[in-house]
Amino acid sequence: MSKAEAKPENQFEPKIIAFLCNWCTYAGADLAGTGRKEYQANVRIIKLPCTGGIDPLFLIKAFERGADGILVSGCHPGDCHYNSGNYHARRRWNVFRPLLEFCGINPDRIQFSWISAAEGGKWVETINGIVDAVRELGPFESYQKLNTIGPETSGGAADASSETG
Amino acid sequence: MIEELRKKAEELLKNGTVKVVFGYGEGSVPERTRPVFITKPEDVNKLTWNKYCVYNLTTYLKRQETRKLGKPALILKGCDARTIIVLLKECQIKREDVYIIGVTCDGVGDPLAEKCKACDVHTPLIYDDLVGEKRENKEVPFEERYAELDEYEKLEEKDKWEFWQKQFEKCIKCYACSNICPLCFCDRCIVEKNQPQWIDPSAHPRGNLSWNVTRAYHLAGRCINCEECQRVCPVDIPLNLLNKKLAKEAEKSFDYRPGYNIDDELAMSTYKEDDDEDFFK
Amino acid sequence: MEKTLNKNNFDSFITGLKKQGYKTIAPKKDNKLVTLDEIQDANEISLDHVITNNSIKEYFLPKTEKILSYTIEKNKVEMKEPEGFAVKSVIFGSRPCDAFSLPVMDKVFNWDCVDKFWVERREAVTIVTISCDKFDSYCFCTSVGLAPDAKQGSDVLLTKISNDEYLVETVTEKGENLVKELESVFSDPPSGTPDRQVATVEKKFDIGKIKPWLDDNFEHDVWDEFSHKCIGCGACTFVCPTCHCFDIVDECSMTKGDRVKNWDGCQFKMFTMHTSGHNPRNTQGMRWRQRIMHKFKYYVEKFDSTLCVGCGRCSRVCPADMNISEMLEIIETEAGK
Amino acid sequence: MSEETKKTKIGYYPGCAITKCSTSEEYGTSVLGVSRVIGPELVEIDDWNCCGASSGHATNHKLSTALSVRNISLAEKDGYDEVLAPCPMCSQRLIVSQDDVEKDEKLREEVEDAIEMPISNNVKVSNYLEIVKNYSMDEIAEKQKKKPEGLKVASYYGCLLVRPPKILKFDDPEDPKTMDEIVTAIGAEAVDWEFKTSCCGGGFTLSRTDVVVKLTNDILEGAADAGANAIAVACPMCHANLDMKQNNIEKETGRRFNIPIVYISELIGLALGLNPKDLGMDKHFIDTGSVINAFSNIEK
Amino acid sequence: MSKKIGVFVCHCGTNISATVDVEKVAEEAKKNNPGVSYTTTYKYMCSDPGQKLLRDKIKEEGLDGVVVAACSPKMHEHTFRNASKKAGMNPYHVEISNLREQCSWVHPDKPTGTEKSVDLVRMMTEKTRKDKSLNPIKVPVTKRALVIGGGIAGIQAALDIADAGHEVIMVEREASIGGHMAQLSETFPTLDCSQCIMTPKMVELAQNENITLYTWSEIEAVDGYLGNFDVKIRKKARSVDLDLCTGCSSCWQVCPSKKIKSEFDMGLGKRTAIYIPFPQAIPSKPVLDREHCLLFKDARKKNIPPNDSKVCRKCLDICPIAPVKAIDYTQEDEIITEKIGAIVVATGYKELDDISMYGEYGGGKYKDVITGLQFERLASASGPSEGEIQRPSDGKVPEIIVFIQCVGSRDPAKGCSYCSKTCCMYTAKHTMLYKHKVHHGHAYVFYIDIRCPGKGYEEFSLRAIEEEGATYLRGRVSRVYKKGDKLVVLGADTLTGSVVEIEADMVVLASAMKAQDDAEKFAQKLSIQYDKDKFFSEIHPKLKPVESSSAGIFLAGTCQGPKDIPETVAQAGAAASKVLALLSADELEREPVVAKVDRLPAPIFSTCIGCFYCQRVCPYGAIESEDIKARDGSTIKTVARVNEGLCQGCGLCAATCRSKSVELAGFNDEQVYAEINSVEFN
Amino acid sequence: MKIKITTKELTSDFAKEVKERSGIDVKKCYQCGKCTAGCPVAYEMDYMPNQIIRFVQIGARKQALTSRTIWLCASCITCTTRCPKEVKIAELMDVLREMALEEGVANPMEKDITTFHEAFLNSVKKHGRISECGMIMEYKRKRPKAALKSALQDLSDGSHLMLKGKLSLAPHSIKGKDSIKRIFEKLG
Repeated sequence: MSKAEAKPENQFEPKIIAFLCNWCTYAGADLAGTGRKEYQANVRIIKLPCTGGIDPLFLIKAFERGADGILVSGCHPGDCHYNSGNYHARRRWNVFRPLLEFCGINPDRIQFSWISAAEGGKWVETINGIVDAVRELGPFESYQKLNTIGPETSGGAADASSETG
Repeated sequence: MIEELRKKAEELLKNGTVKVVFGYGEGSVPERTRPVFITKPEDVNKLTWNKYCVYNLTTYLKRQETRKLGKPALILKGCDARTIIVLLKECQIKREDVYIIGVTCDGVGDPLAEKCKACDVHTPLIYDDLVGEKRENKEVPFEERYAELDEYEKLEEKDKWEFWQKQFEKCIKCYACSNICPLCFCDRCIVEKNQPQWIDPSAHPRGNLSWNVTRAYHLAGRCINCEECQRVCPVDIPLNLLNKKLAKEAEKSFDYRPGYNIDDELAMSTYKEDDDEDFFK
Repeated sequence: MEKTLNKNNFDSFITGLKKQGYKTIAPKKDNKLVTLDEIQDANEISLDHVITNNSIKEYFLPKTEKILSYTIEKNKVEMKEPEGFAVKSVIFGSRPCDAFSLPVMDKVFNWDCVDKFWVERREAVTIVTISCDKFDSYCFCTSVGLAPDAKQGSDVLLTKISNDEYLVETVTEKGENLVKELESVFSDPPSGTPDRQVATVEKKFDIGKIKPWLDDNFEHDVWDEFSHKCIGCGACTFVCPTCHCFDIVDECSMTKGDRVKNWDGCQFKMFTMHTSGHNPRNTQGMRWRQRIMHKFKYYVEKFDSTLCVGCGRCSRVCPADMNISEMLEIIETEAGK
Repeated sequence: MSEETKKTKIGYYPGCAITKCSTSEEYGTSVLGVSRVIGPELVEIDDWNCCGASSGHATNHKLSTALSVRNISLAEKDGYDEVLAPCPMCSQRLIVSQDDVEKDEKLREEVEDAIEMPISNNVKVSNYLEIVKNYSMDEIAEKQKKKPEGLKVASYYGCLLVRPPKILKFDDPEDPKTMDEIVTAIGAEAVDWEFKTSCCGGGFTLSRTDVVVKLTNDILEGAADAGANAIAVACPMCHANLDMKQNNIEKETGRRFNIPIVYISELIGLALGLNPKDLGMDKHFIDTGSVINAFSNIEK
Repeated sequence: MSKKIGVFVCHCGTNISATVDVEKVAEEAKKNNPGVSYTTTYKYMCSDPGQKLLRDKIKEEGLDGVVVAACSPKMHEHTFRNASKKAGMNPYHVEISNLREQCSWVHPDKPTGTEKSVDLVRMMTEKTRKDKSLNPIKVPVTKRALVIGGGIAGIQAALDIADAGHEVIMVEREASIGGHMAQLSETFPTLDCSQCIMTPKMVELAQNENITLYTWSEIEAVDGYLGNFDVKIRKKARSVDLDLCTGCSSCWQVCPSKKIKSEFDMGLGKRTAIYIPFPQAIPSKPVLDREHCLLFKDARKKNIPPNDSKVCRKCLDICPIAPVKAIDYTQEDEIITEKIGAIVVATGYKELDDISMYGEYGGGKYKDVITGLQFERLASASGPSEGEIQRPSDGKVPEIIVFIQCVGSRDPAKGCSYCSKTCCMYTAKHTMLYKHKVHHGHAYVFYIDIRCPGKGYEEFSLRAIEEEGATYLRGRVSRVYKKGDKLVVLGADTLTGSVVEIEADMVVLASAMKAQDDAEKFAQKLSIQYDKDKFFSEIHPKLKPVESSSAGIFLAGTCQGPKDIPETVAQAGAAASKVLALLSADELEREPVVAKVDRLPAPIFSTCIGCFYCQRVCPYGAIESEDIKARDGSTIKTVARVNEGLCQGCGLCAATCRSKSVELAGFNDEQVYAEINSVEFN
Repeated sequence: MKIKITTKELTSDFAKEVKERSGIDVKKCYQCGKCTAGCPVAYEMDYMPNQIIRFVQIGARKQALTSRTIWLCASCITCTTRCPKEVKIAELMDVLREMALEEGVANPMEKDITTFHEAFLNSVKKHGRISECGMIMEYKRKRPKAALKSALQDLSDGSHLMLKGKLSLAPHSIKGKDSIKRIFEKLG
């Protein structure tokens, strides 16, 4: 997939942050490496013991820091190293995802998957999938715009008062 | 009914069952009431009851100032009493430490508050004493209960974003929403944690989005939609839409509505093996 | 200088301002609220209200404002101060109480150190006030020594004299210049004494009795009793035109950051919280007392003026119906005992 | 059978081999004749075309996919949820093509372009055994008029009813049972034998007759060894090979099997008391008289 | 005071440096990351000189934080933490940037790989800046081991531990220990009799004073943690009092239900309803099969207590024990609880027995198509035919046997991709056993590859071909069908490029070694990981081959993957030695990656508000409640507290806590924040 | 036989080409021979099915495409069904046939078969459906020898069919003939 030389020039390269559980998906990503399975280099991994340990705040912060897409991935249901961590995580995303959607954030910017330690191939597919999907969506400009607290002026950027005075 | 309330309050204060009665009193203007805290039997005449009694008085259970007044009796509408069930589940109160004077209610606010439109707790589900005539608690269909959301859910993604950005822009980070909320009872709100500072305290678009989303998320599966946050918002952000959306998702996905049954597991601290995961890849 | 301004000319007035390079801020209806907001043309203006929901202060002291930005490189920090924050503007249609808050606050921002953000904005903004022709039960400007047609703080004061005519009085040189710049939209002043349509706000308490009582009653049951219903949200301080506390925080990622000045308020529990966990104002009663004391005792002692303009916003907005004038009436009664 | 299933209307795709005036028209005739009695209602898809089996996929994958998919899109246009293709070569081609375009977005685009119709792939394509099993078993029991005596039937499925199993998802590819169930249901004996899914040589009828003769010989021998006195089929190609090549076999090996090869639809038809002629049973090479005569009226 | 961080970039030979410009990565780390005071690259960081370099630089440069940019932390995090510890630095200030598995090996384009590597190093540098010193948690040890499974692996492990002087509890779910090895006839490559080497060990175990044996028992629940497990064992109702019974055999001799398929004989032989699985069973005392017993059947039918049934009762009547009989129809399951310090899981494998998935081979359809283990029973002197090779259908001695290898192994289409490892050898053995017993017979073996890399294995399999005359055909079989009383085997010989048709008398499928049916459930019960084939996973394939993912639980034998006997015994010994190492200490050190609820000075005490969501979500019941008391004894507030002994460090509580009053050491709020922050896409 | 491997011959990766065309991954094949063992036509083939896969695996393009085997495959899919490695062998034969035709290297010894396919498709192209009679006629015209070989037999078969009213001389044509033609133009 997407060898660097095959890349069209000026192609938008999405920035993806992946929150992975240590036992399954992180190991799955390692396995992809052991199997020398090439995939796109747009992902930065943050390893946690369990998907159950991912607070939605992490995702918000990742977007604030400029992520165009986020991947949350852990063990398949029933396979959690901590028995039920992924089940709790899944509940969280069951409400958090619609909330973001309701606020106008494209749900495709956050993807959830189960990738086991044995699924190096699925890891590669998932990464290429999310990178391609987010590339299609384009940069998350609407969110990134929030990051500038006004130009060189003051106050909330979107606040009329900021340009007053 | 007012007389009945006053009599009940007087009796409870006199016989020492409670030290204070949280109730409603006359407000600055006729269209308002205000919370009153009656500690002396002779003050019970300050109590009133009318359609402007919108407050959810359970919020005073979390405030140390009003807690200090001693064991309270609370005058609670059906919706407010749902809060008690959640607070009990979340170990914030003990049942024996509060006395509930339930009032039956046909709706408050003028015009009628949104929360009353699909009310199915005209008679409180939990109380020690009930004042007013018992009403039938007829369940309102799911769609009807969340009908308010329809027009927003229908919006295009871009319009949703614009709508909410316009709303959040207004936010001045006064935190009235969380201060009034009976279920925002953390000693230290996450926004007050500054090492690290997950949520920017500034009232700029970034901080406002993070705050409002997080506030709503923290109420997922807990909020009983008393709409107090929305009522008190000085810049008129329709906060309850977010809460309602989450309530809808929790009900849809987990078949759970907080504050109805003390035996139900709290939605966000449990799971089912067959919880929806269609969105997983 | 006196002129008249016909309602029909609001349009050309606003267009004129635009042409002259002013940004215009005026009351604007947005759903349930009327707020001072930037407008593009005159039909956006809404004058059918007692007072705007937000106060004039946010155009001089914004709710959040970057006062410094910096980039961090290895062992090196580069800082940059913001520029261009003061934009030539006109605030049109603010109320006299709001306008008066500006000279009151000038004192605090020019005291031991000069706050350039405040001062530069003050210079850049011209205030065109409209006298109040109506009021509500929360208004108490007359009790703190103001009037519905008070001129202090305004550059130009408009007073309704008929259904569609306003008497235009310039108060300052800046105001006079503004009127001159847009001379064509104004008409000559009316001959004779115009019928000034100004509301009559009755006095609620005697301000003279307040400070002496406060001097003696730092400890008093009334503080706690009155504030039991307070939920500590601080909305009162944020809508108050004279509350001016702020907090400074740094917001940064790994390589860059902003130093930001945000509104803060004495009603928050965290306001006085020490790192140790100790909190000298540990109860809402103490915080409420602080608010009253600051406005009617400490500020008076320091700057010789009450830090309250009687606009009543804090009472209108209070989720628990805490009413400041009611508090002051209680004090008056207590003082009379 | 419930009212609901009675109303079920299913698109009918005969395919070239069993449509009127073709080599295997008796299969089509009997399928339609039987369905008129026991349902479901079959309505021929308007303007259907050849699915391309077998030369199409053997030499040009895209072309054969387009030819197949065109029929599915036509069925969809006509509003059918399900299509019956009694010929297994057709049903297999249709299903595999559906699967191909579903899995290959690029192919789908090319095919959509070629057939000038969109593909939504919501139509379920079924073979004849599936249709009988899913819709008509109760009806057969209800409306059966005749029962065979001493009829030992070897159910021969051939290749394409069950292969490739991962895509067709029909019955056990090594030991399918559906036809045996139907055979048993009408009261004949289903013999257990080993060649249920062995290949008869299929499309080599004309081009490599020698291959077909060898393979059909094995199958017929298997059936004979198992004691079958008839072979039931549900495929025109299997029928043609097994029916027509018995002469060739005799010429080459000297052994005459003389085993009647009957369509399963014909057997059902006989059980329902339909006229053997209306079922096309006079059009076989090997005389079907012994089968027809095995059936006698059920005394009620 | 900011940390002094050293960044060590490993070339990993050329594994990393081939596609990552390691020099540039080091340079960028130094240039851009505040706090980085030293950077270097090194060929092999994990090597001894590499570790020495790390230790030296920590001391020389006064580093108090280290980032090693190398392979996956799963490989050498421990190595580098240990090295840092030796240099006097708290090991939890070491973080690993995964440049190999997650960068150089997957991104062949050098600029891309380098760019990503720079980011990865920065992320870990930032995390390191927020690392806190952590100290191992000490927990006491119960000096008693549990061995689950009484096959050769369990027996070996139990004996090794017991011989070292520690108590062992063995739980076996069958009526006798012995496992699969007891079923085998002879063993490769020496062809010595399995029973001859197995039964003495079984007896030794039974007589060992340190070992308590629970047969006909299963693990009900495992709670607790390393060094302190609480194990609940279900002793299934045996209907025979083991203390009273002498194993006199009267009961099973009189039992009228004689036609029950013997599990031990793989269904080829028969047994009674009250039975011992095989003559050398340990304990040599029967169990009553309530499923098939006439009395129990009657009781079930009439819905009455078994003891009230008047049917049969022959076993009870004949039991010579007096005054209380050893047979007891009223026995019920009993749950016993044991305190355990360490666990060896030796639950073994299951032979692929659902051969009906091989319809093309007539699996499950033809009696004379049998599995490898069935052949073992046929060939065994103690088997149903007393060692005569007779085919099951008619008892005829087969003159042509076809052996098909890789049945259920190496067959992804049927859901099993791995090699079962033992079949090549046991098939070679089968041909020999066959030839020894049927001299005129012919054995044909269809194989894909012959895999015999053990000591003496190659010679053994060649012996089968060269000396014993088995014919090996290189190819698979596609079809087996019946023709008369013969089985026609349709196979291929790819070496000649032809189809081969064999008319055989019997077909033996070299069926795969599969995980136990309930492996998944069992693993969940123990909180250990398992792989896609449901074999239990070792924590590191090379360096920690017997450790499971749960501390204190070790793996032995085929529950972890296909193995032959020598390998099983070796692994059992290894597991035993791990247990012994654990039990030799009075206290254990545990990784301090545990959660903690914050505690602050008065008047706040803790920001925890006591909603106990953390308690509800904790999978380990590790959250307790604590009353914070005033001097007068009154409760100021009730807050959560983590029991460090129970906490496994999943972080569920931390993510659930709305006020973020709980944090997970090693992944605390600031560390995660720093990592997210450092991604710095802006 | 000798398979020559030189840099010239290896310029294209045959297995990869096949995979790109069809998605069939022959590299998965571990040469167990189960396909061969079950193939009903293997006895007639010049190379066993597993050997054809082997040709593709090692890049022996010519041997694979010019083999008779690919034409003798009856598409019964037994091999695909039983393949332990899920290699779609029958479908591979389709692809190889397609490639052989494209490159004009189809084995002349199996011209009977290729001509049959040609006649078949021509009939579909013309009418949208098979005109069995027309197809047979075309086939016989083009392969007179084959026809001769079994002339008598065929004649008797054919006449018998016609006698029973099953073979129609008039072609079945469909309304959408043109759309079928366009399909052939685009993909044929």
